[in-house]
Amino acid sequence: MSDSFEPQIIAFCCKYCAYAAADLAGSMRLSYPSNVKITQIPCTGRVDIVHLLRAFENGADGVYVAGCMEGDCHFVSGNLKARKRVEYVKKTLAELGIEPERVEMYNLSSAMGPRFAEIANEMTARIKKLGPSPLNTKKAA
Amino acid sequence: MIVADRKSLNEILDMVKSYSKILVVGCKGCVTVCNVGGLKEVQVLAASLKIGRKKDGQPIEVDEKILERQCDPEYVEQLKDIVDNYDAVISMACGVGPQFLSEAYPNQKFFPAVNTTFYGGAVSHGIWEERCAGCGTCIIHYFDGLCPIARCSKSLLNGPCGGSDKGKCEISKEVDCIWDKIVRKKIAQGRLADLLHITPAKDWRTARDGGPRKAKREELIQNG
Amino acid sequence: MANASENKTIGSVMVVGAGVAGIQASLDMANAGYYVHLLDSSPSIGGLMAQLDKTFPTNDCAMCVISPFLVEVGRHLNINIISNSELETLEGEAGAFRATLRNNPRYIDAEKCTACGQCRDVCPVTAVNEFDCKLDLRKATYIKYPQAVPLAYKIDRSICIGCGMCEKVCLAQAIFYDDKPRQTTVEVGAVVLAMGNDVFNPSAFDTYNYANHPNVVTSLEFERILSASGPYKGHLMRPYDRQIPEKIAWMQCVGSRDINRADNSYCSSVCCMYSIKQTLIAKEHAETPLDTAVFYMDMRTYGKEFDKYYMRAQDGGVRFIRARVHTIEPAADGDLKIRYVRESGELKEETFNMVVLAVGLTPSKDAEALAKRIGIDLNTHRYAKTNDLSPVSTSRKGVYVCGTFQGPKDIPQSVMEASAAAAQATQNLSQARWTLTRTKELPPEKDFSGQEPRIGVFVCNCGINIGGVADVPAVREYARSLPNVIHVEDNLFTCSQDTQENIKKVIVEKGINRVVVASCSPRTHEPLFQETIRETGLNKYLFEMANIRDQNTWVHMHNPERATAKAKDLVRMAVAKAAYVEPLQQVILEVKPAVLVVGGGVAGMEAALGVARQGYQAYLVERSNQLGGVAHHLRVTWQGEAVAPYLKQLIADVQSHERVQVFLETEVKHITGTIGNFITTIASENGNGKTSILEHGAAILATGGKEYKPTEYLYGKHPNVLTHFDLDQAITEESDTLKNAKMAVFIQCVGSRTPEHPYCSRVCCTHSLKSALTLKKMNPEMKIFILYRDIRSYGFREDLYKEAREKGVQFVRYDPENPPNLISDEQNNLSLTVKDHILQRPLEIKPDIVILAAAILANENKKFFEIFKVPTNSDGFLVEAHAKLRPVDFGSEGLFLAGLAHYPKSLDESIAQARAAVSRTMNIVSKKGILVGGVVATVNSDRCAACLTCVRTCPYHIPRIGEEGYAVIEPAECHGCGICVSECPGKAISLQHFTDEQINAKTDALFSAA
Amino acid sequence: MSQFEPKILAFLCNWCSYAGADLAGVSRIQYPPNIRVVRTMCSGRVDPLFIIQAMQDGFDGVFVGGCHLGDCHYQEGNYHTLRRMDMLGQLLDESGVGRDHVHLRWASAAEAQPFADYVTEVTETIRKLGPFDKEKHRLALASLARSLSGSRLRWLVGIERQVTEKLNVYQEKTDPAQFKKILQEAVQAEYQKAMIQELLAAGPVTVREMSEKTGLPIYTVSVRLNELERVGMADIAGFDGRTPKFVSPAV
Repeated sequence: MSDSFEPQIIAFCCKYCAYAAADLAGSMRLSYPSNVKITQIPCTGRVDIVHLLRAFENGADGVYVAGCMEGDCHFVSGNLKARKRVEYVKKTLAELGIEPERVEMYNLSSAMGPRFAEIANEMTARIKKLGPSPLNTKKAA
Repeated sequence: MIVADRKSLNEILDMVKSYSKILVVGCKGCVTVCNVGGLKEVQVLAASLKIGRKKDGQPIEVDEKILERQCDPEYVEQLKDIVDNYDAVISMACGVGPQFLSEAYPNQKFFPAVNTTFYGGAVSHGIWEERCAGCGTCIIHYFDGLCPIARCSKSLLNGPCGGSDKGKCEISKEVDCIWDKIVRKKIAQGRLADLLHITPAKDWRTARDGGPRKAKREELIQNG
Repeated sequence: MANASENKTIGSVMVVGAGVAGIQASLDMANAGYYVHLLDSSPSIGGLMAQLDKTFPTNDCAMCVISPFLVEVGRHLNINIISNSELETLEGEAGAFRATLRNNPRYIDAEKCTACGQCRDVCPVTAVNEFDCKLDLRKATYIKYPQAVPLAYKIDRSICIGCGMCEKVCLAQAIFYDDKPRQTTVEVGAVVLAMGNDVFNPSAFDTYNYANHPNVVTSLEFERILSASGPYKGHLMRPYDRQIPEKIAWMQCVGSRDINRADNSYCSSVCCMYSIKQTLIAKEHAETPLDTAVFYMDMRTYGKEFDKYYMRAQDGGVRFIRARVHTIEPAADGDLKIRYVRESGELKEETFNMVVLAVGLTPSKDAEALAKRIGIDLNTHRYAKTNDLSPVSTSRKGVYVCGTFQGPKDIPQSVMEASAAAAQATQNLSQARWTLTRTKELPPEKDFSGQEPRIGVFVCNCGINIGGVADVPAVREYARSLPNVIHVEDNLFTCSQDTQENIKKVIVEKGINRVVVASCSPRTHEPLFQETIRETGLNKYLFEMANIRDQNTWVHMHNPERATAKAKDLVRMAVAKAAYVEPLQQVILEVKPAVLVVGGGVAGMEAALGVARQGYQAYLVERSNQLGGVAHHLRVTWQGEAVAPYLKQLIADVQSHERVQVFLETEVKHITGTIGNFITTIASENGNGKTSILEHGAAILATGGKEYKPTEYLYGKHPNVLTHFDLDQAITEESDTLKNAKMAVFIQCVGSRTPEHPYCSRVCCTHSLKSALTLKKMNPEMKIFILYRDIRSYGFREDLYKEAREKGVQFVRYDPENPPNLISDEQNNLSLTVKDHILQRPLEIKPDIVILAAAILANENKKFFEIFKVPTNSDGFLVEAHAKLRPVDFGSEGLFLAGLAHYPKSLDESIAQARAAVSRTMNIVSKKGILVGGVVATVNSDRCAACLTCVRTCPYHIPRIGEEGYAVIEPAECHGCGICVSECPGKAISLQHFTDEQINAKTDALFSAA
Repeated sequence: MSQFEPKILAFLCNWCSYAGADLAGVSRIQYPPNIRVVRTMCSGRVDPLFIIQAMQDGFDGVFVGGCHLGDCHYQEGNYHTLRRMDMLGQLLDESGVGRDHVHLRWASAAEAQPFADYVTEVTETIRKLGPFDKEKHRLALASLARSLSGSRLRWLVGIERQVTEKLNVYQEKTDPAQFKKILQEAVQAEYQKAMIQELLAAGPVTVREMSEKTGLPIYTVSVRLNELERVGMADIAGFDGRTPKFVSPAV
């Protein structure tokens, strides 16, 4: 696999914390890899297993869900539900022989701009190490 | 309701490994309520199969469909115009569904996506427990509404056995000893003496032991 | 002035100070029909809370919880933010004031400023960044913090050298140097003062070396150190050398309870809790084990869930050391040496890596001058003077006060008072309600149903913020190639007034029915663009944004190519979703202009009377056969105001008010409906069983509390063992037992802070101090002991503690492990032993009377609370919607709480909370209708299997299975999180504007790139 | 022992100093042979960076000659030179290199003798300083170059006359004392930050290491470092126990 692999990563970010933290990272001009593209949702509780699988089906190399800190969910428990759904998708991926690390759940507050950048870095580095999604390599072959 | 569990993805993938276009059919009945075979699970399975096959370089086409119930011919018939468009059909209903489908469409191949496990209910969200064994002769009124057939590991009628330990069954600490519950309930109601009555051996002919069963309601049957 | 004499009531109000209290007061009044002028001397709103990292006791991120409020205020049609301005004079009288304001120049047009920060980047002059408490520098052109409202820069003229660089780089042309101070006047019916206070500057504590040692920081500085957006990005480090500390000490009461080195004899009320919070958060942040020690005099964790928090810290290994430290000496390597004396008399010395000074709150330096200018009285501590029985009124009629301008207090108390002040300020203005508020006239919405999507894409350059990094023309041309796009253009500033006009024109000319703007963040700008498209008759939901600045060019500025590519991806995703967005209709539900109040104690009566005085019907339901509740047992408030006459008057007012209907011996049996439209069945319990049906828009639960009946300390067995209620009665009756007593002992925490009731009852310390002083007054010779665990005389109540000590009341601390032992001999003589911590040996005394400071318990109302589906905590007190910012609301819309049912509190606090509840209900019942719908969950009944998944997973318990056999979700109640949507096994529920189709469209679009 | 012969680079303006030098030659006026002349059209063209570069290249000192104030061929070029050279002097002092290595003199086209005198005087001054050890001052020179490349000092120096002598954007005059103080602060801050940036570029490095290498007090390093972090010019690379290590972020 070539060094130039640039993974395509989609992040589902809740409006109240993670999305706001991403904006703050912008205000603070923190740089992070451009591989991460954000879809805003009202609460990570809105993220469906189906949405996560859909992303992989489409060829996502990595997917993550970012919500409020546990206990701080704007909607009380949405982020806890989201965590369980991410766990489910991890299991599904593992069952299908795909690295479960390609999907992750993160929690951060809206004041954590630096943490947002860190997560984007972390996830991009992780996926780069894993290489392209097996769905994409087969397509190429 | 009937409670089921989804089969592992690999088992399902193996069933359909030689097909490239399949239909996944869910059921809006029990399996929706026990979160195993409703439209959402149909979508999850469809997506998982597509991911699994694409990963192996053998993409598969999967369509999704939900029926009101798969245990009534009229609903099953709703597939008639599309069923032949597929190499195979996966049913996410209980064990009844794929059989009704098979009988209705003798030329098509049907596969079950779930293991049908028991009759029970949700004790809390996400946890289901067995309550009934479908033995055909209900006797729970003798036991204050608690069924020793379904809930005693040995289906004892004059329990408990010697394996009851602090209210738990000897087969697992996860399993309540139903006889412990029966006895305690009797004590609480001051009716422990009821248990002096020996329950005679059960007539199992009404259960699976008597062969496949049929239920008829004469007044409902339309004699054409 | 002329207006006042004509007695014309003005339907607008002014709020001075835009911290959390001012914001709450403004929102309450603006939502209840008044036009609000919100004044702040700083360039942006938010106050002290915006500087905090986390808030106790929930450890919520402060910015997360306050920023939605900031945005709401910023966008509110009926709140006029007047930033950077001061109140000069206030003429006229209640109902018709004329306020003269001084508007200080900002030199940057807040309307035009896009907060891009170019001006800051080039400014050659620096100054201390006040927001980060001097841990950092800022420029002469600055914004207080990234989430500030108004989101606009300002020039600090005091350091600006006038070089003109900022003007040269400002593409928005927002800089105008000829800005001048202006004087303006506004006419308002009432004024709410919420100027807050200052944080004590410990430079005067020379022995603490704050001024000359970087590792001695104030608690506010430490807050910034902990903050993820602070100077160290949330890494716990000490300023001197950026080492991660291993040992940190907190010094309590710096600038509080001190008249030697500070001028503040009072307790600052918040420092104990914030220090505990900081120890816990610091431990969380530390990447290596952290030793934390708090040096304190009394641990004052007197609020709701505070003691549990304290215990959590103790369990977590935080060391609490009862000692007042005199000197903090520099040691080697930036460390600090502390010497202190343990209670046992043992001298100890310890070295810490850094020291946090828990600085107190101090009156704002402008307070005195301002009070003089507008003619209100301050108390001896230089805070606004109020009475216990009218807790938010100043000495000037029509001028009200809330928050820390009245005295040191925490956020929930400030917010409560803010709502209370809003209620009081508007009480006499109701005839002018809705007279000065603005509504926007909008054209009818056009119907596009059945039409193909026709999408217009507007790509913003944001000056050079986007265009300077990404290739905007390329992005624009790329957008042209996307499906359904019929129009594209790029703008220098898409948010500018002229571009808005242009967008409107283009929408109409080209028949655009979906709009995509690729610019900054929807968090700040979506409402603006939605308004714009709505003005052309497009439904506001036919809009989607691509965040190509905050989440793209600002974070990939060193990689223009990839920023351009990402911008294209983001635009493609937005266009894909736009094709699927649907117009959402919000419907107006009529509101029942009445409020149900349950509980006829002081809180309930104040609430009912408040509602009535605001012009609405109040139904007051009381279980017992009389009004008044526990207040019947109280003699005086903590400041010495007599309770009985007040209570008598209050009951009379309630009973005589035409709009209050009182139901005694009555209970609530059933309630249905939603916010704005409740239907409640009540039944009389006096034997006739008569039931009535009440229709109301909101409800206030004030079901009260009671005094714990002790089983310990011979209570009930010996006639001279009394509770506070008993003592109050004995004093009122001037009983001989009291007159003849030579020695009285108060035992604190009887039934509080115990395993059964692990909370502090908040009022008992004050009550004992007050009573001890009364006994001393009755008989100066009486010997009085107060046996305590911590004296929790928060705020100005500390004055009572000080006075009690001066008058010779003896304070003896006891440990819960060694409680006092009280026995009675055959002659009925009492004898008490307790271990004295100072003398380190048992003390034996023979009191004539013993007063037990018995706990306050919530009334048991399990069944009743179930009817309302309102939650209680493990102590039996009602749980509010949010411990900090919504202290009188329940999670369920339309329901509110007040008084002892919420938590033990003093009479003034109960009154304030009741009035706050009134204000909150006015936000509902004063409206003609409530807008319902929008981003809410809707059920497709055909698909619903009635499986109960939604019912069980909704955090707000909104869905139910209706009579038709499928799930019903009231749009008026749905919070729009989408949890049920994603759990529903039948895919029967969808969240409007965030449907599967719409979310998947974005995902599909992202990966569909060639 | 032979006398140290300093190498001095001279920037002379075309219209005055250069002409003055020519006249000195025509007049056969003698002066030390240590200067090497670069002709510029105006002394205002002399960027302080040229001077730092000269020292990095091994010159022991720099001499800048221009027209007398008021006589600039380009009206005000030499006023800018004056301010720039003063700022450079402050920076040189701040860096420990010392302003005595750099000299500015005005000499008109007619002042051949004064020109020769200046060269003599400057040569002697620099001779007394001894050979300039550019290796010893490597960090200082790099930091000087870095601070002079940034916009802040250049802008401040450029605007000084406008705002203190004419009118600033508020149509008033900025107090020269205030301006002076701000410039001093800026010189110090920019130089200190530049030093730290030099170290960060070769990082990771700890605060204490930076303090040792720059000679700045530990707390000063912490403060300046934080300013750099705020604008994304420094970042934590990791921890060595309780000690954070810093680097320049990878661009």
